[in-house]
Amino acid sequence: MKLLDCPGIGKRPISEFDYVGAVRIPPSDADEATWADYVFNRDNAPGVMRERWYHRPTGRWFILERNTLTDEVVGLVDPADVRYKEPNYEVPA
Amino acid sequence: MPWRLLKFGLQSEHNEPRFFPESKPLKSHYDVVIIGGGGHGMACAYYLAKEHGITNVAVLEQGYIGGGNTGRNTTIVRSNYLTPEGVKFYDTSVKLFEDLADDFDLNIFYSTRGHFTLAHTDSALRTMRWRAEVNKHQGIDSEVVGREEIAKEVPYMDLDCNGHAPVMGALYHAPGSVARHDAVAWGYARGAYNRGVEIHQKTRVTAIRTQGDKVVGVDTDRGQISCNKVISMVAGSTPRITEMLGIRTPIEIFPLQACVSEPVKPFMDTIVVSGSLHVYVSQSSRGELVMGASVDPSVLHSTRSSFDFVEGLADQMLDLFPFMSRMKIMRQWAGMSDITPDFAPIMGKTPIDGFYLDAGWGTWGFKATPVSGKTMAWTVANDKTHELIEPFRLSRFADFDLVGEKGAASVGH
Amino acid sequence: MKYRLDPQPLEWIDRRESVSFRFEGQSFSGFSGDSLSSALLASGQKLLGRSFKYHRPRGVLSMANHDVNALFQSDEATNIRGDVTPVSEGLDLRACNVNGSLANDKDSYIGLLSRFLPVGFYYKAFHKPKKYFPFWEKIIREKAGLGEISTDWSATRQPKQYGFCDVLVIGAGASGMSAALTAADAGADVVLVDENPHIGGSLDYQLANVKEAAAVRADLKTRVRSHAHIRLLEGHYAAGWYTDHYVPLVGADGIVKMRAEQVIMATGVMEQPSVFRNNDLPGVMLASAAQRLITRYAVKPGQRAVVLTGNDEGYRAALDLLEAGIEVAAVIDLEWLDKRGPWAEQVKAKNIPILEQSAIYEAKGKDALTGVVVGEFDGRGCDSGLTRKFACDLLLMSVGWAPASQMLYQSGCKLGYDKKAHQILPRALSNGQHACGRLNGAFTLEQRLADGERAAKDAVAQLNGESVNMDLTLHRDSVAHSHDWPIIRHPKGKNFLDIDEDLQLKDLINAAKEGFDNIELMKRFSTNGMGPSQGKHSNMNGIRVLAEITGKSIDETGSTTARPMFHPVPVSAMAGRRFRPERLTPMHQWHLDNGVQLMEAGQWMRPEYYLPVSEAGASDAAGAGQIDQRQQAILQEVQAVRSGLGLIDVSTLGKIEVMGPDAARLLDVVYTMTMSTIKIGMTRYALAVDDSGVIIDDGIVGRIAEDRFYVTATTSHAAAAFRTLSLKIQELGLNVRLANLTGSMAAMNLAGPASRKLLSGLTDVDLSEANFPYLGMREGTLCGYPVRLIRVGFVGELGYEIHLPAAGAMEVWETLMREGQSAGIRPFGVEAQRILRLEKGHIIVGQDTDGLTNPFEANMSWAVPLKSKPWFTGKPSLALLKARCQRKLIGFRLPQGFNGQLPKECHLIIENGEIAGRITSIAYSPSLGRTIGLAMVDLPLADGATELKVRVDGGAMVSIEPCPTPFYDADGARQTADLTEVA
Amino acid sequence: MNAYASTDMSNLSLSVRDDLCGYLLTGPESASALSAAGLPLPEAQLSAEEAGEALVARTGSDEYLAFLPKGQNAPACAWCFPRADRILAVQGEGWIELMAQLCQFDFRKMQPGDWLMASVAGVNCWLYREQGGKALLIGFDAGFDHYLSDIFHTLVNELGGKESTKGGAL
Repeated sequence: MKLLDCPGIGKRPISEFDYVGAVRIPPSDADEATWADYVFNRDNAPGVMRERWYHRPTGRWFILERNTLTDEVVGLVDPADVRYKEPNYEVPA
Repeated sequence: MPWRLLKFGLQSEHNEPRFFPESKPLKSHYDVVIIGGGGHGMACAYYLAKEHGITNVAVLEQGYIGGGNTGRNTTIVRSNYLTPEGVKFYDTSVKLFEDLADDFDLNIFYSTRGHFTLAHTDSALRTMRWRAEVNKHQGIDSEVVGREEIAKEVPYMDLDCNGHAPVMGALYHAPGSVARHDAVAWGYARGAYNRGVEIHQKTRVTAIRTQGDKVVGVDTDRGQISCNKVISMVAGSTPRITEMLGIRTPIEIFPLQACVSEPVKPFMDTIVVSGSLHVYVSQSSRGELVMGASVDPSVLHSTRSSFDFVEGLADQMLDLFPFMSRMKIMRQWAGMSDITPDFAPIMGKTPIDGFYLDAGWGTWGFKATPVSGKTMAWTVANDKTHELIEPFRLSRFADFDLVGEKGAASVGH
Repeated sequence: MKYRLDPQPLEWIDRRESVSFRFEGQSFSGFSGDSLSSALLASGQKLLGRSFKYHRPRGVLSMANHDVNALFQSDEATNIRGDVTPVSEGLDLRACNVNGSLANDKDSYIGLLSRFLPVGFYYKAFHKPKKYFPFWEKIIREKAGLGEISTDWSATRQPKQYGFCDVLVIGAGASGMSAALTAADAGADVVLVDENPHIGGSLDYQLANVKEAAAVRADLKTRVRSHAHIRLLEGHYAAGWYTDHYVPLVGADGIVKMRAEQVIMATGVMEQPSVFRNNDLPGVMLASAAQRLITRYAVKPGQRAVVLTGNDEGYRAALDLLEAGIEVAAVIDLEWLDKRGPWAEQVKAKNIPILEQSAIYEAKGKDALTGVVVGEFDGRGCDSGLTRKFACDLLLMSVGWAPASQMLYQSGCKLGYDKKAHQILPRALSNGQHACGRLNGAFTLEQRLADGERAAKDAVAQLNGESVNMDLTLHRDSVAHSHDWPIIRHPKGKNFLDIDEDLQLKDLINAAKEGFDNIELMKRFSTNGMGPSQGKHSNMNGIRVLAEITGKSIDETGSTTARPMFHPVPVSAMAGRRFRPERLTPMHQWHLDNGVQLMEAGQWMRPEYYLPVSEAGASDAAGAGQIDQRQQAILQEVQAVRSGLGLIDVSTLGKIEVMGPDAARLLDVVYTMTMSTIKIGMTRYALAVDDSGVIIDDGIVGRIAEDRFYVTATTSHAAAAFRTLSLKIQELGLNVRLANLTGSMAAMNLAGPASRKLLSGLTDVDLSEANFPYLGMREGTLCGYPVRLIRVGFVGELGYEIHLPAAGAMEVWETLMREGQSAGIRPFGVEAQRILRLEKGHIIVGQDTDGLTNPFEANMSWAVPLKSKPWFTGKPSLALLKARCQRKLIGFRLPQGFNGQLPKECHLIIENGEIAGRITSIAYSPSLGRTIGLAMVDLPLADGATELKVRVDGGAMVSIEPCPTPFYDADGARQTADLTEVA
Repeated sequence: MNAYASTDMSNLSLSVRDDLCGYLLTGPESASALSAAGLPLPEAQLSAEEAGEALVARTGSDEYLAFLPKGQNAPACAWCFPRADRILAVQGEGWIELMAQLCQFDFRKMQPGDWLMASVAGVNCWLYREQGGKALLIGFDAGFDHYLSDIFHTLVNELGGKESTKGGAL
């Protein structure tokens, strides 16, 4: 059982977390193709990904950098670095 | 005593022909290159040669034949899917499976056992009826059965699940079968090899060369090849291939684990699957219970095993089969499932001319081996997407036209 | 004939306690501490089993659970491993997979047919003609499998335990004990584990008669047992290595799941057999097996022995046999004497004939070994012309070792073949992983002790975060302890490579000939190493044979993936204690006392319907079938709500307080409709879709203050709803606080025309229509408790959803039930609620919608403000999907008094032979006196049709009449609601 | 099957702390509301402090859980919500071995005064070791009371303690 080492809670078993997937930021003024790419396509090759993990017992979020080939957690991401505003979107006429 | 065994006895020397070619250098050009030497890759090569007379073909396998997901699944063959397009596709596969042993002259132990998908809630039972109705509409033998019919066929199962989420009914799919997965890949490989196809193991594709948006060749760790048609049939390794061409797909790779028990005398003649308990089980011809569950919760490009998988499986199994507590788990392994948002594959042409995709096989790839080989061979031969796999085109996501295989979302009241 | 030796200094048996058991119908006895195999051998029973394929007679091979020759079953258990299962009083055992009895197995003729059953024969036959395959398959399946099971066995479960330590040492032999002591002396918290019931390993059974070892052994054992920093776990094997040094230790009474910082593998080596004709006869065993029998169980493995050796250890075994009073007829050395050490000198000094450069060409005997044929051996083959015979009933094989390195591979370590040592040795270890002792090529006692110390020092350094330049070769022996080709061909075969799977040498050669010439394909086609011992005594020889055939090196040939488990793990231990979290509402006890029929909703138990005690008794007597009784109760509950008063427990709903300056902005992002415009004291329907526009949940948002909202979500989506809200807060950096009140607040819905009247007498809230309009939300007190009242419309009657802290719930519920008697109040459950909401045409997410349904298909385009709202989750997708709506949810009804076959949910709508939709909800509506429902129907059919055909069970077609919804109280006068609501 | 040094299991016992009422305080005013009620303010997040019979844990930048003796009124603060926690207390040397079957945490490292939030037998719980090592408190949503109390009773019975009577969830 893999351990995730997170600030404040230390090393906790992965079974206490929900994996919510890679950080994805919705594009602004997206045309149909760009928006469909955002909704469905993924950066799916093995490599270091920034992922969101939710620790259920504390209700806390952690953004970890994990190598999806070796399963090693190689870094922690400050949520402020991936913050975004509601994208604007005009409904095409 | 079948006469074939008599022949073995009377020969002084064991002179069975090779299944697969000796290792040979790569030629500089092939008409078609198939990446991936698993069941799908070998089937495609087989049908290209057999039905389209295209034999200047190379199957490139980075490991060994059938070493990917082909050798790691729990060998179930069925067609009781939800969408009409899914049901037609898998039913074609089941029909092809039934004749493979004759086509190959190889016993793939295709054994029709009947397949129960258990429903533990009324919302699950509704989905079973939906699948049964769509199946029957296509002439496929699937029916919702109640506890009594289940008890008749699987008398040793505790329908009350030890008092927690009892079984309310099931989708019974009589044609549900199991087959020896390795033998399927070996049969197709031998059939392709005997028709002139080259099979290269321990040969890894490192790049796909294009001019403009047209394929012109492939680089491997054993040399360069020129070719105008390349098919990617690598399931769990698909993202590494599509990345070479900058093709974006919704595929995500999750480990899918399975395990076997120590072999015991056969007692289980049918296949039992429980959606909500996330377990499925059948007994192989060697006497081992082959068991699996759902994919791991997070992305990982690896076939490592985890202990919590077998713990969870053992715990849930005991609610259905109490006596199993005195059996032992002998071995566990994992495959890499290429999961798509709508639980349907991605097949056919791509934006790159001459590059074809056979991917998105999640947990439903083995049962599609024959039909995927056949339709992909037709698609490559005609450079036109075969109508059976039209609904599984890559562009469906950009068109917001997903396949409805996910069915009733697990959300229930 | 006496098989039990005099007391041995290190024996495990307790001679004061004899234990009797039955085997194959005969009674036997052993001592407490005997294993089944040792007790049987001690009574002269050499024949322990029959082989899997040819049903050949089999006896002890490894005595270490590295083979399954001794595999028994009883009425209570199956696949019992004789080598390592202790005797226990009253056991009644029989052999596995025999046809008749062990003594005369009717299937033993199969051995004679082996010419007709070459490797992979079952792929080449039985499949033509197709219809006969099931006949052959039945025969093959009956012959397959080992022990029998009984499907009547009850479930047994053994509790599991989490364990933690700094350094986990696996294997308590010389190097393991040395490592554990070194680490513990350095202050580390050490756990030392060994699969045997007693520590010592090969320090005991191999060096029992070596004087220098005695002092070392005594010292190590006393210090290990008494060290404050060492916890000793005997009788536990490590099932496998899992991520982050997570190692399950499996014992007879359960599993300890050990989490370590550092792991030291001191698991030793597994002795490998030599391959020669009839090398599987009872009486032919590994040298270490004989040593285990003598030292642990004081059992005499034979009377007159021959020892085949390719290393010093063979001579040690010969000396041990002599020590135990067993005659040694000859020692057959694959190489030459001057390669050997002092033990060989001692054997020579005892005038034991030593044949150099010789090998066993063939073992003789029908059901047990009677003699051997020895031939000259040039390192690659045996000259069948120049042979000598020896009569003997015991043949020891000491030709080499394979490392017990499965867990090194699992943790990502790199191993490679050392041409000098003829053994696969560790080359590069992954972080926190260490290996020492014979596993690492350290064979002499001094080397094992030193290597244990070295590994422990490396582990402690890594534990303290120091960098370590690890030199694994420091204490490796310069002399090889394994022969690189102990494999002798024989024209008549029966020279077994995998004793479990009955695989002869020619089977591997033929497999390679057929193209299965890499290690993974060879394994799968031949099944080498696929048996219950998973290749422990066959993988190494298999690699050597393939390398020889292909001319590649051992490293190039590679090895198959080492997968958990090291030994098969009982499901009872794996499953552990049964945890099924179950969540009850605060009013649960009342429900139980009032005839509730419960249903499971996720972890919650919810009232489905009630069989009021008084009536239940009555209707039982009237013999109404269980189903009618259920249906009758549900309809009565519906009528109670419609005509008078009903009360339903909805405490399972998600309940979330959303507070802070950005609260409205958060809700605008998460839900499709605009929440920032809700007036204080009012609520709005909250529809949630995902990025692709698919409906995932719905609920209600009520505004308490400018910066404070109260949000409800469906039972099954409550946790996900809270998680989504907290995710958006972080993603957008919003200044909002959340409180998950799902369990802290109870909730009940008082619905029915009499609800306002009843409530007004119990609360200080002004219930007048003016002050408390439909969809309003008011706070106040009820029976003295702080409450929130919400006028919701899900069931379509005048009603109030009452939310309050759980502490007051039972009292409020009982008060309402008591005070409501005069209005005919009745508790109602989920089933009645489904009918009530259906009469109003409200959807249930997950039933009327599926994994792809968007709001336009669910007839809820009013909930998708594409124009007026700048942004909400899924907006761009919905903007695209609006114009591509392919199907629509419509209402339908059946004629009044319809008595045909009723359609069911998910029956299909068929239009000129094609599927055109499905029924999503259907139920008899007592309020309308006819069956009504919802159906998802393809467009354009859904818009225009006046009649639709449904295919019901059995294939008959039933026609249904589309009609507008809501079916009941269309203008909502009864609740003055114009929007649909969900409780 | 026991990776723990042998301890005296006979004094293992389970009791219920229904003398405490839980409150969730969140938002900028929560700290001042606690101080106003004379309650301690734990300095680090995910830490707790006792004051007399009361216990206060800090679970966020400005979020606190306060457990006050029955009858003591709630801290005065707009965003303060009553919680329906069930609190069990485990006493006796064997508490570590008991918890080792339920929660993947090295309880040998849990000192008096330590606050932990983890999954216990599949239920999200908070755990607090009382000062002076009196007892380990385990708090969870009261909806799981029937389920978790059953499990703790079974384990205390099995591992040799006294007090508990109810049947097991095995």
